[in-house]
Amino acid sequence: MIDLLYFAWVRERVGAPRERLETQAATVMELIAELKQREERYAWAFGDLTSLRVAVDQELASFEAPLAGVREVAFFPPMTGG
Amino acid sequence: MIDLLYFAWVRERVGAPRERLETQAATVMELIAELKQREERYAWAFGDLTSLRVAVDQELASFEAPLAGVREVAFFPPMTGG
Amino acid sequence: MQVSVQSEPFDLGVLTSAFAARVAGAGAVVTFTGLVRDNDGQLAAMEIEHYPGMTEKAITAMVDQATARWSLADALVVHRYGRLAGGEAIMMVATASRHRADAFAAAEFLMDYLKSRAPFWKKELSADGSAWVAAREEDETALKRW
Amino acid sequence: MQVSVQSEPFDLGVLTSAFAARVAGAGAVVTFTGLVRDNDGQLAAMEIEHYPGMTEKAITAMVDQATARWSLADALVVHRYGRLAGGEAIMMVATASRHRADAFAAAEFLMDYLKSRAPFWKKELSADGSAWVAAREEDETALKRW
Repeated sequence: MIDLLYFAWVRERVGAPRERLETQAATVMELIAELKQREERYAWAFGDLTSLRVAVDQELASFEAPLAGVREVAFFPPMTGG
Repeated sequence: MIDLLYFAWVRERVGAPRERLETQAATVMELIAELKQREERYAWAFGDLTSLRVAVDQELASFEAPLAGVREVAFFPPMTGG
Repeated sequence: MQVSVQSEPFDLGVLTSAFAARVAGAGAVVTFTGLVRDNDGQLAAMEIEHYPGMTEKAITAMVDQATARWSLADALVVHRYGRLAGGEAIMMVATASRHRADAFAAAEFLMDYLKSRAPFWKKELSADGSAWVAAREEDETALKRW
Repeated sequence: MQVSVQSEPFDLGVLTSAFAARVAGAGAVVTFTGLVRDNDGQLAAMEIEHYPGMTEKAITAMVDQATARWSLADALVVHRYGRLAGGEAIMMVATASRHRADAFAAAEFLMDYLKSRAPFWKKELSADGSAWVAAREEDETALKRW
């Protein structure tokens, strides 16, 4: 089981701040592909990967990051702190 | 008549913060030469020109600056503000 | 080092004074403060979302990096989340060092990283509605200099 | 624009708060504060001499230059002269802009010019005696980048 977290407009498009998922996806990219096939709202949230960022267990990661042993994956737009 | 002002260790070496002088010097450099010949304390203050700065009428100037019409010349070491 | 991620407003003057007092002797203190910006004369309100858990960890890592890279006597980062009114302080960074070059460089480094690598997202609220603030190309470019 | 050359102490926190309040909407505020430095654990006192008449003129010209070069909502320079105790604030610079790059650049520019082109001279006073602070090579070099 992986905790999925969504922030900012990714959260708004998905329609929830978090959910738990049982997945066989080996990488973040495979997870995204799986989610996009589930429902239209995921396809909308994950449509443009260039404006999507990902954190794996609270560290920024690439879409190729492996998911073995991972507890938490977060998706969000480019950060706008400061 | 020109007002001469001295600051920091230039003031300490000359032994006074200011004085008035009647001079025929055409440039700052000529003025320095004139002062150095007057007394030992001036020779001491103006001995090392690389560590001397000059302002003519309250604007930083070069040693070649002309003195025609000038009212105030200040001598001091490199500034250490901030 | 002091890192605070908070919803409560902070007093810029009090924090700046306290920081300068505790690094007394460092010589140089630089602060940066981000305020909710005026858009064409109209002060906007702002809603800031963040990623609890990751945020403090990410900021602490940035401060550690800055401390390793420059000679700092101390560093402080305060960043708010939640609803902010126009003109309110969003965040501040303070750095102290013996010489100004280090304090300035570390403050700019921290700001560049906070802008693009700390998990905050700003939404501007105005009479016309609300909109997520888009990341600026320049902010991503700014990271390349470090 | 606010330029003050004064012997009285100033309250860094109060000035920083007031500056940020009056530029509210600018978005980015940078401050630099110079403190009487600690030398090997011993806080030194300092005597600062300046050139009355030229000092404010020179600083105002620097602020004018900064304002012409960067997009600033406001700028402030306060510099003390006379006798200062260890840990006291010697001077501060504050700049405000819509974006942080301008505020940082203008503050660094002002600091570089204040260091080497504003007519102040610092004398450090310690138990061993007193000595004029020597200008640093790096401070002269720093001017070349502008």
